[in-house]
Amino acid sequence: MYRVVEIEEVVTETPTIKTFFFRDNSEPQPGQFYMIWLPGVDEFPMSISYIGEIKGFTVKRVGAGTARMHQLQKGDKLWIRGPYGRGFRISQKKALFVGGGSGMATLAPLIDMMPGDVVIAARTRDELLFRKRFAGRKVYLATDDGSEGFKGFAHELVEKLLHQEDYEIIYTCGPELMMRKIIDIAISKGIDVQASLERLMKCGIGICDSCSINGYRVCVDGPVFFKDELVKMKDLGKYKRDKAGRRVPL
Amino acid sequence: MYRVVEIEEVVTETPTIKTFFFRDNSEPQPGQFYMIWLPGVDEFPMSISYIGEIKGFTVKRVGAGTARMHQLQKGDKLWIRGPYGRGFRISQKKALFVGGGSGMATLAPLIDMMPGDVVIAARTRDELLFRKRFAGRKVYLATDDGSEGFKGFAHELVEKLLHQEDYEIIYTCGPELMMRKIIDIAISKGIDVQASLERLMKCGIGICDSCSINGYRVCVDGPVFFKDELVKMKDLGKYKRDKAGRRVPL
Amino acid sequence: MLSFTLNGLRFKNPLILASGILDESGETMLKVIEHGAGGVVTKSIGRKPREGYENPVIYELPYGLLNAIGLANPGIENYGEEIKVAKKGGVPVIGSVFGSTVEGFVYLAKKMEEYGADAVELNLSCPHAKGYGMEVGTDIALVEEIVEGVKKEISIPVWAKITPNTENLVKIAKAVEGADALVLINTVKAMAIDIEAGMPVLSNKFGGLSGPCIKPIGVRAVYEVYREVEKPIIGVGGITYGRDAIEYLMAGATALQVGTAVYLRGIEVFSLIAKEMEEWMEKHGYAHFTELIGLAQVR
Amino acid sequence: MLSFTLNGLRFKNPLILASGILDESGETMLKVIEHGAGGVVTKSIGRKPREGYENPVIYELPYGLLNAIGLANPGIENYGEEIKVAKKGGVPVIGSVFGSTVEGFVYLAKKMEEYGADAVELNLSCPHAKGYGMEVGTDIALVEEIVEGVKKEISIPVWAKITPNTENLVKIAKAVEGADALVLINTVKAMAIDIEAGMPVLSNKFGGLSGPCIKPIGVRAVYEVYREVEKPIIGVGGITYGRDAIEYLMAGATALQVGTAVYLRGIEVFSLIAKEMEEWMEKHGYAHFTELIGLAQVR
Ligand SMILES: Cc1cc2nc3c(=O)[nH]c(=O)nc-3n(C[C@H](O)[C@H](O)[C@H](O)COP(=O)(O)OP(=O)(O)OC[C@H]3O[C@@H](n4cnc5c(N)ncnc54)[C@H](O)[C@@H]3O)c2cc1C
Ligand SMILES: Cc1cc2nc3c(=O)[nH]c(=O)nc-3n(C[C@H](O)[C@H](O)[C@H](O)COP(=O)(O)OP(=O)(O)OC[C@H]3O[C@@H](n4cnc5c(N)ncnc54)[C@H](O)[C@@H]3O)c2cc1C
Ligand SMILES: Cc1cc2nc3c(=O)[nH]c(=O)nc-3n(C[C@H](O)[C@H](O)[C@H](O)COP(=O)(O)O)c2cc1C
Ligand SMILES: Cc1cc2nc3c(=O)[nH]c(=O)nc-3n(C[C@H](O)[C@H](O)[C@H](O)COP(=O)(O)O)c2cc1C
Ligand code: FES
Ligand code: FES
Repeated sequence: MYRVVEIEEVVTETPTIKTFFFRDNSEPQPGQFYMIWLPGVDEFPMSISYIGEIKGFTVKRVGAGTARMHQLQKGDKLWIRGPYGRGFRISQKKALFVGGGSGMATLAPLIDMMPGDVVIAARTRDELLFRKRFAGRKVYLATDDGSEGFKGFAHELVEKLLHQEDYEIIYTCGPELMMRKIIDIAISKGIDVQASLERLMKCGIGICDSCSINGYRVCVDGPVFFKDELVKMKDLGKYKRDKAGRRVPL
Repeated sequence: MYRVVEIEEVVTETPTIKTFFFRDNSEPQPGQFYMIWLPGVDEFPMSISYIGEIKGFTVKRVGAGTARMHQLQKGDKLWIRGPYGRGFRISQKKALFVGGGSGMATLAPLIDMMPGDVVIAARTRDELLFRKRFAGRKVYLATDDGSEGFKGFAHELVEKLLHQEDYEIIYTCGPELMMRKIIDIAISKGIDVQASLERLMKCGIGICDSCSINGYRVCVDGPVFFKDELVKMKDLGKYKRDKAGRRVPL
Repeated sequence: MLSFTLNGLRFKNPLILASGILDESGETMLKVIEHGAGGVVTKSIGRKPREGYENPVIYELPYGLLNAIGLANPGIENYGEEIKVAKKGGVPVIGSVFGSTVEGFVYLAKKMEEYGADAVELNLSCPHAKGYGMEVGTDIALVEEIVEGVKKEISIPVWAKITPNTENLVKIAKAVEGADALVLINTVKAMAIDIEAGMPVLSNKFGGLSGPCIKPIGVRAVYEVYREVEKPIIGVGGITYGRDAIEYLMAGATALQVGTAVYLRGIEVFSLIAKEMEEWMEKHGYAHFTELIGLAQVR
Repeated sequence: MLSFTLNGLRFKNPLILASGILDESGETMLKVIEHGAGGVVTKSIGRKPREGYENPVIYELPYGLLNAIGLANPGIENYGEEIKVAKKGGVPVIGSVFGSTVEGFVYLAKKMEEYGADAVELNLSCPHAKGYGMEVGTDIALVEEIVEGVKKEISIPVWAKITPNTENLVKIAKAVEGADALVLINTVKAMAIDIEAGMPVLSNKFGGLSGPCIKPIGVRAVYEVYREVEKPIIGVGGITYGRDAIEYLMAGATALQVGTAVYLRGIEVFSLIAKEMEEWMEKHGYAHFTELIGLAQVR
């Protein structure tokens, strides 16, 4: 059954990303997600980006469903179910958070809860998400086009930072290729890593197999996976499954 | 769904009545009943006659189902559902309990819980149920054939007792004609009364209408009824419904 | 907000007592009416008195009930008094009847009319009685004849109650379109085994499933039939809360029947559901429940 | 206590993963096998890749699930690798296929055999796909031809999965008796409307009901068919706890499939149910689960 929540505020974060605030009694953990249904349009998974009394979804416009969502305004309704899945596991280790694009939405509530330095990466400066959200800590910016901060890919900046500081764990969410690189770096340097993955989701509750990657269901076993699991995911960064369940290159 | 309980002891109370002791987690009130299923045989309603940790059904052999039950022994099983219905309401008034035949089974746990004098009635002395159960209080016996105690019907003894003592409430269970007379006495003398009625029961949960008397369902509105309800039951002591739902004389 | 007219009959609300639940005796039907039912359907009545099946005839499940009462009923000749008493409640009293032939149904329907019933409901759908109910109700030619036969012989409205235990739901619905309203659904054929006893619980073995667990089946049936027939549909199956009632209305029901919810929420369930419907409609700006009928139909 | 042989295939327990649940990819099936499944049935595979219906394709109810995935599948030509991977689990892998003609089924079944599937399950029963599943599966002559056609062309066992959405269950069961085993039931045709949205929840509107709420329907189906056909029956529908498994066995099932319970109790449900069955059997003095088969049949 869906719960209907009312949008109380819409904040435009970047030219392609908006945050929708609402109230709901559920008590999500950082890294968990909800299924959002826009009746007559689509249903899709969305991480929780604010977990307090006032909650938020931070949504990047990528296709028909998210485009429709971007048209919604204060007072409009969302049909939601969740929270679903396994979120991040908080650790005492010295942490680096690495978010790419809308991946910052997933990481943000975790960053709110624990210390650590932050890398915010995006294609270009306008797309840097939540650059003002994390006060009182080191926030590194990276853009592919160099329009702000480090010029280059997130993993390149991460490699640099790992020379400067002894991070013991990396929390990451973003484009799969970025995460793949970061996981490889973590493996080679022997540091810990947790990554929140994205896959096509139909059911969201662990029965349809559409979100699976090498036998792991992103919707219930993840979306956050730990290092020992990530190392076993041969398809990560290489293959995904399409709507028909075909294994296709990323 | 049925719970299966094991018979821990069988006590022969009278030539036609046995008590079956068992353990069960339910917490019945005096006057409530259970549906007992003997697989392959029958299912029928039975009042709870002991309500402590060790519970009891006290069963008179009247037909095929109860006859089969009388063959059961220690270690045999009963399938039960319940407790069902509304039990007796305990009052501060000076009470007289009047049980006829197996009707004492229904009254007994109430008598265990509150003060008052007791009338135990039966056709003959051997059938006087629970005559030793109520220590330290006045217990009057009555038999139709005069083989012990008062010779005559229970209601005749009740009329006599009401001249001796100022009872303010009568609790009764027994043959319907006896209860009808006692209710009439209570009405004419202006004293309170609660009676536990018996009707053919199919569902036990208030939907099949087989147990109804003048719009009252014995299984959920009763089996215990209060004076204001009893006075409205025109059929009490006169008509019942048969298995087909026909209204037939008692 | 809830009163309406169906087949010329005036109902104070669309929540009608379903056949077989607390409707054997006139006085019990009166009680149900006192608790807010907009109308009552009697137990299904046949030609002769029937004791029905031996106990157990009912089984409580976590999400509904399983029953095989076995069409126990006092027989039509003994039923006039019950109708007379029920009619004192001032709401429509619908006489449900079951038979196995056109003549049988006609006889019973005429008697119901004679007794003063406001409408007749033809039980073409009981899942657990040999030679009656759904055995009759899946014979498409026969149901058509029964409905037409009864229609010709009585002047009060005729409702046809059909079964969901078929792949031919829409065909059957069309076959009975001569009725003044269609009632769906009856219970779903089912059974339960007690594993400790190692035997079926119901003495009849098979029974009918009702309550919340069949709501998705009933809503589907109403939705499917609504688009294919012109006649009003009375939705039944698992209606327990106001939101269930609204779901059936949106699927296409014009009126509703409530059975198992009497067990789940007590006899006051009629006024409870009515209140919940009104509250929901007020909150959502609907002036009358009829605005909701068929709202969820996607064309 | 739980291992057995069916159609010459060795199963370590009778708890087989039902078609459509976590069985699109070989690696996921392996995971299910690791968690104790005695065998796995693949998702129903068709001739061409199919994306299935748009989201929402699933709806959570208090007592089960409603789904209309829409037979999404990668297509038989892309499926060899998945079977190969699943087979590493060391338990029987049954390839489920759906089609609309005899030739279609035969083609798919042969491919499954070629890929190494241990048996083929014919989906004659999906309630929500136009031109497939129960639309085929209620055509008694056609299902008979399909089963016979497939039987002739392959040498691995053939299972026929039939629909409960019919009044002709026993007739259909007899028509497919040429199969090596019968699987029943598939989901029950149903729908849900979200009243706040005023529209059906599933994008396909209609879907199939599964889980605890359909158990009494499935048990009834197995019980009814057991007395009429000679072939082993594989019971499915709402099996969630050991006691449900035993109920199906007592009704007449020889083996079992588990679907929705994976959602209710997690992927470890197979070993949980197996353990519950063993505990119950020990307590009640049964040495092997096959002693329970058909125990509740009353003749
Ligand atoms: C657990 C989880 C959490 C998510 N959290 C967020 C979030 O916080 N913020 C956010 O902006 N987005 C998030 N997403 C992604 C979001 O679900 C998709 O962007 C959305 O489904 C796209 O829907 P659409 O109808 O707009 O696009 P579609 O029209 O459905 O698709 C547009 C394009 O995106 C692809 N696509 C769609 N869904 C997915 C997916 N799940 N994985 C990979 N590719 C996909 C399509 O193949 C297509 O190329 C999350 C996804 C998952 C699985
Ligand atoms: C709420 C309630 C509590 C009861 N508590 C007790 C109790 O504590 N001890 C006890 O011994 N008995 C009790 N009874 C009565 C008991 O249920 C019946 O004696 C029993 O059902 C008879 O079953 P049978 O199969 O032996 O008889 P059957 O073969 O079914 O019937 C034998 C005769 O008894 C009649 N009969 C059966 N059931 C009823 C009934 N419910 N009302 C009236 N007549 C009936 C039949 O019509 C027939 O004449 C209670 C009944 C009710 C309704
Ligand atoms: C105990 C019981 C007895 C029933 N008897 C009848 C009957 O006599 N005639 C009939 O048409 N339907 C009968 N039904 C079916 C109901 O009228 C109704 O169609 C079904 O229970 C679904 O509605 P519900 O879920 O609200 O109970 C009976 C149902 C129950 C539970
Ligand atoms: C999400 C989902 C997808 C299903 N897909 C298929 C399928 O592709 N082929 C099939 O024969 N049955 C399919 N089924 C039906 C199941 O195999 C099973 O028959 C039904 O769900 C009843 O069992 P359960 O209550 O244990 O789930 C599906 C069921 C669900 C819930
Ligand atoms: S989305 Fe269905 S299993 Fe994950
Ligand atoms: S026994 Fe069915 S209503 Fe009382």
